[in-house]
Order: sequence, then structure tokens, then C-alpha cells
Amino acid sequence: MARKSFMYAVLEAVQHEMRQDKDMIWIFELTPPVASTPGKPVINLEKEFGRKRVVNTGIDENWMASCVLGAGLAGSKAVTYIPYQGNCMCFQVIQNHAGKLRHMSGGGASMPVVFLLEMTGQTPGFAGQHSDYEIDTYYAHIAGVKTVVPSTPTDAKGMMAAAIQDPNPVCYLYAGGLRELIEEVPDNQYTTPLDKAAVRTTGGDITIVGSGGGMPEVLKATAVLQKQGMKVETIDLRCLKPMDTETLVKSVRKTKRLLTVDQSYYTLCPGAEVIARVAENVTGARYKRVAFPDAPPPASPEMFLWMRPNAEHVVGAARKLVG
Amino acid sequence: MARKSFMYAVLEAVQHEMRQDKDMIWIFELTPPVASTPGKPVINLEKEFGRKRVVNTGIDENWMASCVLGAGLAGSKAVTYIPYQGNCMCFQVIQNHAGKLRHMSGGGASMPVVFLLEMTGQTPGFAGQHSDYEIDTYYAHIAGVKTVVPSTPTDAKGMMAAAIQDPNPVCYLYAGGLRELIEEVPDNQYTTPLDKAAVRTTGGDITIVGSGGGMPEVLKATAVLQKQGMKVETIDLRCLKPMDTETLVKSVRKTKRLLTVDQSYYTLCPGAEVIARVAENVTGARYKRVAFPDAPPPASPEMFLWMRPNAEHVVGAARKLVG
Amino acid sequence: MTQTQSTEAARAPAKNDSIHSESRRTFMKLAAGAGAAVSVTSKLAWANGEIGFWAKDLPSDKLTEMFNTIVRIRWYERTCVDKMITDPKYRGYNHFYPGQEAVAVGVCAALNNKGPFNELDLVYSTHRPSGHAIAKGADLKKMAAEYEFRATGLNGGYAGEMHISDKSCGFIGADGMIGPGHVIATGSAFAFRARGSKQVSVVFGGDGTYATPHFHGALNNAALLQLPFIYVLENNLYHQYAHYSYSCPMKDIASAAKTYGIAGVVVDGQDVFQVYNAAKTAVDRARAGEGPTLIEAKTYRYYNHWGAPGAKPGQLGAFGYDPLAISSFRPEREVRAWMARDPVDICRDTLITWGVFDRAKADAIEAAAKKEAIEAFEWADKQPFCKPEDGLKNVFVEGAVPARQFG
Amino acid sequence: MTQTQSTEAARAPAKNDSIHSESRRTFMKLAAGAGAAVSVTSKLAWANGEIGFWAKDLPSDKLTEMFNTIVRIRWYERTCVDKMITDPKYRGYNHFYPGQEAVAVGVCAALNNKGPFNELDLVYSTHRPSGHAIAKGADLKKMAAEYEFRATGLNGGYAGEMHISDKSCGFIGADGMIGPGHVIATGSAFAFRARGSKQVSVVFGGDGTYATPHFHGALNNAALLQLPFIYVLENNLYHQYAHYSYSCPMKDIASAAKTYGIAGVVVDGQDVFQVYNAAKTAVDRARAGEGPTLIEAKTYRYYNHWGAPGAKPGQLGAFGYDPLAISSFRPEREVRAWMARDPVDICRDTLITWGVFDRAKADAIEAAAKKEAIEAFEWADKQPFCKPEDGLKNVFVEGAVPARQFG
Ligand SMILES: Cc1ncc(C[n+]2csc(CCOP(=O)(O)OP(=O)(O)O)c2C)c(N)n1
Ligand SMILES: Cc1ncc(C[n+]2csc(CCOP(=O)(O)OP(=O)(O)O)c2C)c(N)n1
Ligand SMILES: [Mg+2]
Ligand SMILES: [Mg+2]
Repeated sequence: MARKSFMYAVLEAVQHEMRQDKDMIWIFELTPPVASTPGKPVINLEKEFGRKRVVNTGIDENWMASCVLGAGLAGSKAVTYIPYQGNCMCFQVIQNHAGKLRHMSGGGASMPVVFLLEMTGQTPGFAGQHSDYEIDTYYAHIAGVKTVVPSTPTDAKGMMAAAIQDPNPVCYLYAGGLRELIEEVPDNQYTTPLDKAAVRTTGGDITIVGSGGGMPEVLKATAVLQKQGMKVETIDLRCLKPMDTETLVKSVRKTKRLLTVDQSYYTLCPGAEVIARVAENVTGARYKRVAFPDAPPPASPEMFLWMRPNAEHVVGAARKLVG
Repeated sequence: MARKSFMYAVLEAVQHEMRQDKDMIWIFELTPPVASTPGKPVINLEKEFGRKRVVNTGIDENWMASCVLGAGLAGSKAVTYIPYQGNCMCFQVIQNHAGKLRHMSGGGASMPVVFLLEMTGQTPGFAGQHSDYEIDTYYAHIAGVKTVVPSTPTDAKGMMAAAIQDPNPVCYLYAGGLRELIEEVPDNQYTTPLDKAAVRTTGGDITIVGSGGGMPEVLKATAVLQKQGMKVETIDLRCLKPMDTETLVKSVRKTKRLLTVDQSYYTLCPGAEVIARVAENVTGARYKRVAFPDAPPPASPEMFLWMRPNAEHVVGAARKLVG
Repeated sequence: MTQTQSTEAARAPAKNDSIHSESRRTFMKLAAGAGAAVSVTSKLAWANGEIGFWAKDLPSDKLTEMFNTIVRIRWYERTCVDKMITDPKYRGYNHFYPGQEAVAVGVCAALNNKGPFNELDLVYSTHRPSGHAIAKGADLKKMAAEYEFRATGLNGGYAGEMHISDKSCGFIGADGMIGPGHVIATGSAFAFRARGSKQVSVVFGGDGTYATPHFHGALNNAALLQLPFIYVLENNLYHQYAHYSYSCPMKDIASAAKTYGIAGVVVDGQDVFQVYNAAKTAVDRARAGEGPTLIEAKTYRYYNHWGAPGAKPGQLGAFGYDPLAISSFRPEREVRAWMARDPVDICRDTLITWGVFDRAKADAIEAAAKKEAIEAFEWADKQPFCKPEDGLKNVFVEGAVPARQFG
Repeated sequence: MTQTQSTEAARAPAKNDSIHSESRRTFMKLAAGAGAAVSVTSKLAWANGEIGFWAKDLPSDKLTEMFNTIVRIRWYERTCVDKMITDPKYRGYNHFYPGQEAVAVGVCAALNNKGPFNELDLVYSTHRPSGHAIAKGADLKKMAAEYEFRATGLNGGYAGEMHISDKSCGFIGADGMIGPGHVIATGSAFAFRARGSKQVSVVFGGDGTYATPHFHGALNNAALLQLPFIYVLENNLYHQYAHYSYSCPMKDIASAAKTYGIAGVVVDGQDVFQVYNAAKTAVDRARAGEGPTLIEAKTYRYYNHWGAPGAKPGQLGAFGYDPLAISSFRPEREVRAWMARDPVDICRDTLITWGVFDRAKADAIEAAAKKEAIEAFEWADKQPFCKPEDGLKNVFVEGAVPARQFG
């Protein structure tokens, strides 16, 4: 047990698997697989495993994703870290090939691969392409890949270990805004399921469902609301595909109020799916969504910070729903 | 007025606009812009406007979409017909450039362009990549482009005319399964709004919402249900982004029952957004979704036809919801 | 065969493959010199001398097997064409390969197609996969059943023609998209290099693949990392109904190899032995860690892009206007000219010239191939249809996804 | 300047640009012959003789303006660097251009940057846009305000550095992505050809763009359609912290032009006149309907990829280890060697040698440029911040989208 950042936790899981499996590869671009944390050895996959297994080449994210897919088809475990700028450059090959090859081959294709898709850190000032948060929906709609979006270093490690061990292709979304999160994370290798939501707090007044980069603000809002006496059941979705309908439905059956929070654009944000699944199964509940408007993120911090969902927005929306 | 196929109707709209505007271009790949219908002249854009304005090159759908975008930025109206096989090859440039350039430029960028994105005809036997129906969600989640999916030749013409005249980039989804639809379509140029759903039948028992390639089966089911005495309000979504919340909410306020029908994969299908929007605004309604399972379409007609939503499925689901 | 690259080096043929070469070479020279082979030379493409003419050093049974594979492909396809145009119950749609058989067979003959999966060379194929699949070793019966979407088909009816695959012989499979497979194939090559395996990764693709962005991604990264990767570009002059000059600014697509500093070869795709020579050189290079090769095989397809419009039962090739072509179409004279350099004829006549077998033996092989093909399609017709609910399986390794179509 | 293509043809300079050329050429020869210019020759890159040396035929005010633009870029950037490292309230992040000024200025000097939009040549830029924007004609004040996200900035605060654009001078704008802009730029070229306009479309891109799939798509289609398109590849040796040899198998990226059968040119990116010569040739070719050109300018950036780590106030360039580099970093000696061939010095010394102005005049121009830059950033600091709710505008031409963040 030691305090670890999100990426340290991820690389620890990867390092463990790469030591177990001498064939496993890692493809990166501009983010070298290097992480450090006080009191623990620096992890440097490139140095440890050499440039035959761990390599970067040029700016071609489609190649990166295709490379790990081809490695998987050849029987090797493989992971690629796609930088956020290129996280849609590789969309087609994941959607049309990774997602379909097992089914199209009648089960023959082997694809023990992980696409670690970095999302932007939603940094104010970066604008449009460098501060959006939208790929959760794109990747969650694909059939045949599992799509997850951990929100804590502990989940990050357990879900990366699970993703590598899973014989299915996994889109592992990494919300860059969580880069600075640090918490105690076990040193041993462990797995966290790729199909279960996490109930972060329990309560009977309202269900709040968030995921990924939005979770810190959701938890902040939860604390504020709890202090104000509201009994909040806060759920971290974690797995977008397959989605854990049971946990969601069970909660809203109890609370009859569902608030979803997304950093993704409103239209067809993961919260829409959450609401639809619940609405198909629960009657008489009330619903509300907090999400990024259907607008690209502007550079100006004044505009951007006003548009991006935060704890205050969540508190306000929860009050409207419960009040 | 004459009987016209979907594509004849579309090309008629395009031909009219290209005659008006000598700068306008059309980029195609393997589908030459040619259509005919009995008693009307053959439309052949390549012949009529020449290969400086109407051209095909190689298999590079990213170039096609980028080309019309660049033409738009240079001040020319432009349309490209992307074949279904390549309808995600051009995803990134539409998502990250067409969708964001106006906002990122503070309104400066000019993009009077249309991406005519063909969808597969969902032909049994074609399998996976050649019979899926999934891009509606991908394109509808993008901010900054309008995404529409007409379902009749009449709407096809009016919405193509509107899309070309619209100064915003428009993703015009063309469900290949509608290829054989033929109906009377006016000869003059007219426009159909890009933000309005169409109420196809009115009734107070249930609201059924479908779109694009699924509409013929939805209408078939509506007729069956009506014969059985059910008062069905059937809505053709037509516009995925922006979505016509008002029409949807108004209808479900009345019927208190909403059934959505999608050919797209269940998770995050357009119906999820429809339900979420309604659920945010209407209390006490009941909801159900019919959609393609979260599985790639298999080749075998036995498997595929069982999985693809059809009129019988819609009738069954409607009965469950109303009964 | 034009070498656009100077990295080409004569390498000694592998031991088990070198046999009888001396006598064959001598005969070849005699025949050519005496004009004795005049009646067949017009159908024979001659190598650049004898250097690097690996095919000539192959044992007779291997050469015979190459001919056998060519005619098995030919008759599988012809039987399928006939079925398509005569049997209204046939549900398959197909992209036919006849005319190009020498490419698939010449390349796959240089690969390792048997053994445990982690020793097999891998082949990535296209929307026109029959030839590649058969040359790699897929079973005709199971293929025919798959083309008819039967539960006992090669891929349980999930694949159809455009996505057939067979891991047991390293046939990673067909892919309906143009471009991505090439890049994915470099990933297998990367995995081989990473794990120190001697396997090679081969992708087939048409002239249509040149214009895809993927062409650059595949070759550039394979070159940078010196991957054991072979790009076999079958230039049959057309992608769908467009001549390749619509999408490619140069005559020889292989010349693009120069930019990447890799070996690029143009080869006569109608002559299986020329193709074999180029493939063997490329495979040796790849196994030796010397990087990728781009092989452009000039070839032609006797049928149209898709299905069998213009074909007649019992007759090879399709002629006349294809209604799908709409605005452009290839000239019939061009089809006939290419058919005059038929890969079956060239292979048969070469092997007769080399004394590997006589015409009677060749005819017997072909008759057996025809019979096998007919039986395969007959077998397929008797196979069970798929169970509808199986469509929910094989999405993930485990279990099945829920049905959603019923609401 | 290496011509990798033989399509190069000497073309007469445009009328309004030819002046004083005879006397300058004579002086040049004298100076060179007499060794009078010895003290500056080490900083001067000489043309391949006088043929095609269009820059030398330019009127003095145009040459002076080129120097002026170079120093305006230099001081805009230096002022911005200083602000970034000394003013804790400065909110911009930047990718600095110093070292590469001659490329932007040499290219844009050959373009049409004024007039109605449908006569302007268009420029597509990158994540490192300041130089391109200023060379094309964008206003320094508005740029500075945009870099600080002010409502009166060039793009109303929506863009920031990485997406600035200015339609009024044909600056289509910066783009934060590597690759797509190149392909989009060919679309503008296509539109020009379609409407019979003489405009040309120019894209700037780094050595990093070579490996993108888009490189192939842009050049192949531009070649096939003979588009009026110019790809200016600024090879500053690094993409982020990786040397370009990690992503490119050849020394001269311009040699890739050969594959496409288009003109490819390597040019000394530190000498604005060499760049101008190559650009003018390419522009003439494009306007004449003779197709695209790939210009590779060998150049260098004095700062690190992003921000100003290692920079000191008032001092040009950044040295030392960049913490963002993590696993690799460029040698300091390399930075210093390139700084010894500074584009400002080369331009100034050349024009003094040509007798266009004297050192005092040059110093005055530079001082004015510095003043303008300082005033621009001062002006920017006084500009109003954006109204939060304006973020909902400019999604579509009309209206605003609904707020959704409040539930
Ligand atoms: C990305 C993509 N775009 C378009 C298509 C449609 N398509 C199928 S086959 C084909 C032509 C391929 O030509 P070529 O590569 O020369 O192979 P050939 O058919 O000649 O064997 C095209 C354009 C596709 N499958 N994938
Ligand atoms: C598609 C994509 N992938 C990755 C990045 C991240 N990125 C930003 S700049 C850059 C390096 C670009 O290098 P180069 O083209 O040489 O331009 P330079 O920075 O040297 O001016 C990279 C990789 C990006 N912007 N877009
Ligand atoms: Mg072809
Ligand atoms: Mg660079």
C-alpha cells in the first residue's frame, strides 16, 4: 500500500502483466510509459522491457490501435496509450474491426487487447479539440468492445489488470482531469470487474449517477448535499458497456429520483442511457440531467468554466429534483 | 409531381442547387451521382457539371469529407456522398473539425457543406461491417453539426435542399434500406426544416418514435395496431441533432406511453435520448425501447433477421406497454 | 519481375526445397534455344535469368501441389458462379477471384501454413478472399457452407464470404473494408518481432488500397520498425469500376516502396512461379529481420467486381455491360487479352515443360479439383441453418448479450 | 535548394515585382568576387546561381517589409515568452515560433494576402501559428488579446493560440490536430480549381505530419487532381521530444514527392529569400494549373515544444532540460549551432549586402517591431473578459444552444 497517482497505478498493473507475459507489448506516442511516486521505484516500461516490446513511432494513432489489434490477432496481449489528440483517429478500426471481428469470425478471433484512450484534461484555455469530453458516448455505442471509465487510482489499477486479463478488446477511457488524483493503492495485483457500477454513498432521497472525469465534482456535491441533510445514493458508473442496469434500477426503485451528471455533450451522453434503462424498469420516478451543453468547449476560461458541469451545478440540480 | 425514388429525389435537390451556384461541388467515390425515374430526365451530375466540379478519386473517405470541408472554408458550397463502407473513415474530421471550427473561430469559419453519409441497407448475408446501423448515434453526439436522417423521398428532397442552403455543416444520414422507396415527390425545389420531427399519425394511447431506416416497419406496425383499435401517435424523428424535444414531450404528455424503435445498437441508441428528454419533462409515463441488440449483425439471415427490429416486434412491444 | 530496390540479394534456397534444379535449368535452356517450346512460350513469362528463380528448385510434389491449388481455387469459384446463376435458392453473394489464382498460390506456397498457431505465418485477406483462403489451407466444404450461411460453415454462419477466417491454417481472414487490414497486419508483424518469432505477416490487397490513408501507415511503420511484413498488392487494374489510374498517379504502385526505403517488386501475377520467387525472397528477408516488402502483382479478374453479371453457366469469365458499373466499364477485349494469359495454363504448361507431370496427369488433377468443388457445394446445401438466437453469442468470449429487439 | 523534380521551369517574374534586379545581381557578384562580404557570408546561404532567384528581383519596399515581418514575429514571440515567464497573471499557453520566421515570411510573401475573400490565397496553420498568422497579415493586438482569451481578441476568446484564424487576410487558421489540416487544405484547392479561380491553398506543417495517414491523402489527391496546393513542411527536426528519424525513414521528407509525381523541394528554412524563391515557383506552378508542390524547409525552433521551460526573461531561446521531455531531449549544442544561423541575421545581412537598407535602418525597424509587440500585449491586458454565456453561441450560425449544465 502506498499513495499513488492514477497513472502510477495504471502502469503498476501493466508492469505486473508484462512481467508475467514476455510477449505482451505496449505502444505509445508522446506519453512515455513512465511514472513515479514517493517511496516507490520509478516505473519505466520502455527501459524495463526494451524497444522491441515497448515502442513509439510517428503521429499515427490509427496505426497504434491497429498495431495492438493485429498483435492480439497474432496471439499476443497488447495495450496502446492513445493521446487525447488522437482518440478519434483510431475510432474506425476499433468500431469496425476490434468490435466486430470476434462475432464475424464465429468466435475465432483472439483479441486480448486494451485501447487506453486518453481523454483531455478539460483544461480551460485549450479550446475545442484540446478540452472536449465526448468520446465516452462514441466508444460506448460500439458493439463487441467493453468500454470502461475508471475514476479513482484504485479502480484504475484494478480495471487495467482486469482489462489486460480479459480476452475481449477493452476501451479503457482515461479522463485526463484525474491525472492529479492521488490515493492509497494496494501494491499487489488485483482486478476490478469490468461490468459493475460502484455505489459510492447510499441514501434514499436521490440517486446521482456520474462517471470518469466528472466523479470528483459529483462526490464534492454529494458531501455538500449530505451536510444539508439529503440522503444521497451516489453511483460511479465505471462501466459504460456493458452497463450495470441492475445497480441503477435497484437504486432508483428506492429513491424515485435520478440525476445524471456528465462532462460529455448533453445529447446522447451516458446519462441518457442511464435514464432510459431506469425509465424502462421503474415507474413514477423523476429525472434530470446535468451535462456539458451541445457546444464545443471554448478557449476562454470564463466561458468554459461556466459551461462545464461542477459540484455547484450538481447541488442545484439535486435540490430542484428533491425539493 | 412524379413518382421518384429516394436518390432521385435527393439528386433533384442537388441538381437544382448546383445550377443556381456555379461554384458548388460534389465529391463521390463508388456511387456515381446518377438517378433515373420513369417519365423524367436522367440526372447525371458528373455529365452535367463536369469533372472539375463533380469528381471521384480513390478509396479515401477521409479525403472526401475533408475536401468538402476545405471547399466550404474557401467559400464554396460542397456535398460529398460517402459510401457506407467508409462512413466512419471520415468520423474524426467531422467530429473534430467540421463540428468545432465555427465555434473555435468565434464564428468566422464558413462551412456550407453537407456530408451525405450512406448507411448500409442492412442486407441479410452481408454481415458485420456491411449490414450494421450504428452511425446515427456517433454523428448525433457531435456538437456543431446538424444531423438528420430522412425516411421518405419527399423529406429526402426537402431536407437535402435545406441542408445545402444551410450555412452550417450537416450530416445527412441516408439509410440504404430506403433505396427502394418510391413516392410522389414535387418537382419544384422546396425545403423541409432540419429541426422538426414529423408526426405521422396522431392518437392518445401510445407514442411510437422511430427514425430513418426503421420507419417503414414502424409505419407498418402502426397500421396493424390501429386496425386492432389502438390510437397510435407515430413520430418520425427526422432530426437527431438538434432534436425536436417539444414535439416529443407534447405527445407523451398526452399518451403517457413511449415506445422508441431503433435499428441502431440498444446502448445509446437515439431512443435513449428520446426517452431521457421526455423523462426529464413528463412524469408518470411508461417507457420501452425496441432496438438492435448490442451485437454486430451476423451474416446468417436466420440470425440477422431475428435480431433486426421489425413491425412484429414493434406491435408486440406496443401491446405490452399499453396492455 | 522488376526490382525497384537494390537491397535484393541472392540467397541460397532452403535445403528441403532444393532438388532437381540442375536438370530443370538445363532443360529450360535447351527448350528455349531449340525453339521446342514455341507453342507455349507465348503463355510463359520467363524469369530474369535463373538467379533467384527459387520455384525451379522446388520438389516436384510441391510444384504439383501448387498446380493443384490453382485448379482447386479455379473450380471452387467456377462452381460457385454456376450455382449463383443457376440455383435461385443460393443465398451467397460473392467477389470472384478467377484470373488471379497465381498470386494467392505463389505467395502462400512460400509461407508456413501448418503447425501450431504460434508458428504459422499469418495471412490477412480482402473482400475477395476465396483464393487466399484456399491457398492458405482452408477447407472447401466448410467454406462453401459458410458462403451459404450454414451453422457448420467455417465460421458458423457469422461470416459469409466477406469475413471468412480460419485460424487453424493462419488465415486471419477476409475483411470487407479497404485499408484497415493492412495496418492491422503490421501489428501481427510487430508482435512477431517483439516475441522473437520467425513468423511473417502477409496482407493481400487490391490496387484500390493504394489510395487509402492506411497504405502510408502500414508501409511507413513497417519500414521504421523493420517488421516481418509483406504487402501483396494485387493490381487487377480496377477498383470496383474505376481504373486504377483514377486513384494512383504512377504506373507501378510498387515504386512507392522507394520512399520508405524498403524493397518493392513488380511481378507478373499470372505466373505462379514468378510470384513464388518474389514471395520467397520477401519471406526470407522478413525472417532474417531485414524488413518489409511491397510486392505488386499485375493481374486481372475475369468476373466483375461483385456477383456474376454477364457470366454464363459452364463458361469461364463474364462479359458485357455490368449494370452496376453505371458510368464506366472495362473493355471486353481487355478481358479476353488477359484470359489468353491464364494462370492455370501458364502453371500447367510450365510444369509440363519442366517435366514435372504430363498433360494427362494435369487433366486428372483438374478433374479431381472440379469434383471436390462440386461435392463441397453439395455438402454445403445439406448443412443446417443457424439458430436465430446464436446471433447474440460471440459478441464477447463469454456468454451472450441480451435480446433488445422485442422491447 | 534541391530540386527533386525536373518539372521546375524558369518563369519570368511578375511585372510589378521586377525592379533593380540588374544592379543587385552585379553588386552581388562584385561583393562575392572581391571578398568584401566575407564577414557575412558565413551567415548567408547562396542560391543555386541567379536563375530562379526571384527574391533578388523584388522591389526594395517589399524586401524591407519581409525583414519587418520577420522581426515583428520575433518580437511578438519574445514579448510573449517574457510575459509568460514573468507575469503570473498571464493565462495563455503557447507554442513558440522563433527560429522558423523565415519560413512563414518567405512563403507568405509569395501569396496574395489582401483584397476580397474570393481572391485571397488561403493559409492553413498548425498548433504553432504565430508566425504564419503574422506573416499572412493578422493584427498583433488582436492576436495578443486572443492569446489571453479576451472578448475583443481575434476570435472573441473562443480560439486561444491553438485555433486563431483571420478570414480577412485568408488565414484559415491554426489547428490543434496533426494531419487533418493538410487534407482539408486540399479541399480549398479543389474549390479554387472548380470555380476557375487563381487562388492557391497553402498548408504549413511540421516534420511530425509526415507520419500521419493524412500526408498520403493530401498529396495523393492533390497530385491526381493537379490541385493548386502547396504543402510547406517545416522540418525543425523534432515532433514534441522525438527526433524526426523516429517517424520518417528518409533524410529529406521532400523526396516523398517523387512517388506522387509532383514537385518536391528542399530549402534552407533559415534564409527567407531561399524560401521565397521556392514558394514563388510553387505558387506560379499552382496558378498555372500545373499542380501541387511539397516544400521541405529545414529549420529549427529555439524554444521547446510547448511553453517556455528553460527560457530566461530578455534572452532569446530556451536551454537545459525540459521536464516534459521525460525520456529524450535535444542537445544544447544543437540549439546553439542553429541560433548561429539566425533567420533575422541572415535576412538583415543579405539586405544590407544588397544595399536595400543600412544597419541603422534595420535597427530602427527592429526597435519599432519590438515596441509594437510590447504595446500589443499591453493593449491585450486591458481588454474585457468574455461573457460566460457567449459560450453557447457560434455553435451554429444562428442563435445559441441551450445551457445544460444546470440540470
Ligand atoms: C473503406 C472502404 N471504402 C469503400 C469500400 C467499397 N469497396 C469494396 S471493394 C472496393 C474496390 C476494391 O478494389 P481493389 O482494392 O482494387 O480490390 P479488387 O476488388 O480489385 O479485388 C471498394 C471501393 C470498402 N469496402 N471500404
Ligand atoms: C492527431 C494528433 N496526435 C497528437 C498530437 C499531439 N501533438 C501536438 S504537437 C505534436 C508534435 C508536432 O510536431 P511537428 O509536426 O514536427 O510540429 P512542431 O511542433 O515541430 O512545430 C504532437 C504529437 C496532435 N496534436 N494531434
Ligand atoms: Mg483491383
Ligand atoms: Mg517539428
